Amino acid sequence: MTDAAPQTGDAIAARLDDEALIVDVDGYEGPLDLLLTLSRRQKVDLRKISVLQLAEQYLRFVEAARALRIELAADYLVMAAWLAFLKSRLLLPPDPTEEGPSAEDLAAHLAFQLERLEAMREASGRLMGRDRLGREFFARGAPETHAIEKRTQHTATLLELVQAYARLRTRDDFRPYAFDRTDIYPLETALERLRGMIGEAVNWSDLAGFLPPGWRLAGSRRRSALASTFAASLELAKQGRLDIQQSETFAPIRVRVRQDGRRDDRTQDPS
Amino acid sequence: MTENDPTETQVTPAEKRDPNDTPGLFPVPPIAEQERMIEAVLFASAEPVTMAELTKRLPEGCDVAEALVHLRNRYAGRGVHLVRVGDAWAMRTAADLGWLMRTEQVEQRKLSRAAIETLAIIAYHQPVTRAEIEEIRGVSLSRGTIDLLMEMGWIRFGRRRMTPGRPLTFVVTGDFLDHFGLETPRDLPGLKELREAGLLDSRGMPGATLSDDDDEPEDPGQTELFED
Amino acid sequence: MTENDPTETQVTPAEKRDPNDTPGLFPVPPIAEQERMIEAVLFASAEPVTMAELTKRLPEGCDVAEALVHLRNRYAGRGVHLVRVGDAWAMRTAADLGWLMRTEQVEQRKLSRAAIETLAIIAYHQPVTRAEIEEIRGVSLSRGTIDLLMEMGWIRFGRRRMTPGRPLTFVVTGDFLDHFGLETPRDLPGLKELREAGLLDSRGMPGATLSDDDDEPEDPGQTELFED
Repeated sequence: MTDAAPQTGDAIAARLDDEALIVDVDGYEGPLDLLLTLSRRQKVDLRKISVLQLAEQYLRFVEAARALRIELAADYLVMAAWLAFLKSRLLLPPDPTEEGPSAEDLAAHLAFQLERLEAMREASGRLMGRDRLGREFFARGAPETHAIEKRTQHTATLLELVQAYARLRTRDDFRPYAFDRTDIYPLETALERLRGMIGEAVNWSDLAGFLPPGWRLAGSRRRSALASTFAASLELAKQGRLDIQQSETFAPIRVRVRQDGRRDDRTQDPS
Repeated sequence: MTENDPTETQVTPAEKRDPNDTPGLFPVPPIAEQERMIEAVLFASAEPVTMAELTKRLPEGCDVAEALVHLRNRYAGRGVHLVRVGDAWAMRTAADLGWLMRTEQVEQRKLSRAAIETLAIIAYHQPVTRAEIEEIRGVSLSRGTIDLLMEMGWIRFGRRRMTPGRPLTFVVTGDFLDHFGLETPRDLPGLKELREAGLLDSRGMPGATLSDDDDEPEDPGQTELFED
Repeated sequence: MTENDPTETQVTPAEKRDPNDTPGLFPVPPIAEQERMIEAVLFASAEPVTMAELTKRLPEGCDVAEALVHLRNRYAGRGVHLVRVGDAWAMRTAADLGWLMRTEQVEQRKLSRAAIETLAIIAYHQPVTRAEIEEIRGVSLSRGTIDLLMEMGWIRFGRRRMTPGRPLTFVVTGDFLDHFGLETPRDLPGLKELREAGLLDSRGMPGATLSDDDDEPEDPGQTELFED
């Protein structure tokens, strides 16, 4: 540290504390958590906390981290920026032309957030500290089920239901109510897909990379998808949306979005 | 059907009743006998049994609520208690005797701090959206956390919030109540104090009225909370 | 409760008790308390417990035989009995109440994959025709699947579709909503929400379009599902 000014014992202790915090930064669950830890140093009720002082502590922490070349996650920096803004608002006389919430309102909200987080933390501690099933109290160890009457009852949970649906919907590029023949990948679909994806192909990309999932393995499905996707690329090239390149016969066909070709879809769609 | 039978006050959905039941043919058992029946059913089950289920199992005309009161008194102070879990009832050993049950103790899954806090937030704020949980903790919620709590059976989806984006909400389950020995979510420790202190209010950043805190679940999270 | 019992003060912390505890250090609990302990142990144990095991588990100096007699008397005529099984003891439902346990014998079986997928499609797409279900699943629908779901009362016929052939449609029922704790089918979480809750198989991250995964850029179908 470069600060050469004489320091009181407290200041040194505070600085050492800050460094301890920084070393520990992975142990914090985000900026709010860190702010809560810092606020405990003021040793006052959270409702009476000095947000200005807290903002200064936080900013000092960020600065110290920077000096130690410790990279902080983006959210810590976003918080720092906000606190710097809040600090300046708190220090300067209010600007009557300024709209929106006052600095005091913002500070009060931050204090509320800290108090709420601390309350939830205490609550979770109390919750986990309760007598718990299987630890302090127990259910019947030998539930009785005489096999007299057998009846099969099928069960399913909501989780199973939604997962089944998700499995279906992510299995393939399914579109509801469209009656495709299996193993045929229509040109329209290929065109739609390619049109949606080509914008990302700023660099030359292998056309095969645009095949839809589920259609990439060798076989008739791949052949169909490749043919349609190629035809779609020709169509888009004709519309001036992309460039096509093939270095030699049978070499991979590569495509790229045409940089100056961004026109409105509706005006150029020939269909 | 309850509508037809004035003696049958808090009975189950009628469809579940066996159509072969001949109501009124048999006299209603005395209350002591009803109590015995409920005792047997609850002892036989490791899971809490709902009032509806008890009513369904007992003969027509039984007063399950009344019998439960008797049963509960009978077991007060015993090694085994009658406990209420949401709208269900179960027999559970007295918590002060846990030390005797070392062989039965099951290893409690060690939960991360994030999971524990998320669980507490859901319990105390329920129904609560993902965005609200993130707002309270000040960090975005990792997917694994919700997944884990769901898998443990402690939380489930609640109703959608009727705000823009209609975000899903989370609530705690009966298993949660059972595990933590709570009769209802209202019995959460300190709930009343927290509510009175305003710490369970949904309060957004001043000025950020538009987004409030019911952002859609796709809200990328915490980085946006502190902007503008 | 024993907590108030002045002789009982040192029982609680379970872990600290050790079979090798020097005997006589702790006063022997009163017989009523011993009875309570045995009651809890027998209740929680998966197997009948022998006298020897009970003696080992209870604090030094307890009179297990005596306490068992008390316990047996206490449960005489109740819905649950203390019974002797060989040289061990267990709690058992009174034989005359066995009929109450009959519903316990229902064999719970998970719905087959075909059935749950069909049900999910009907729930998300209702009203939906058989042909549409087959189209989505990519396989033809067996009669048994629809029959099973109908029998369970989770689906029913909806209105005929006003298209050529006027095909029947399927919709989910109120029982379905009850079972899954939904107010309306609209409360079903969307794909995106599932993904965010970590409930989708993690087959790659969204945006990794060029890798060979199944993760399509957010699909437009979902939002349309619930528009009228």
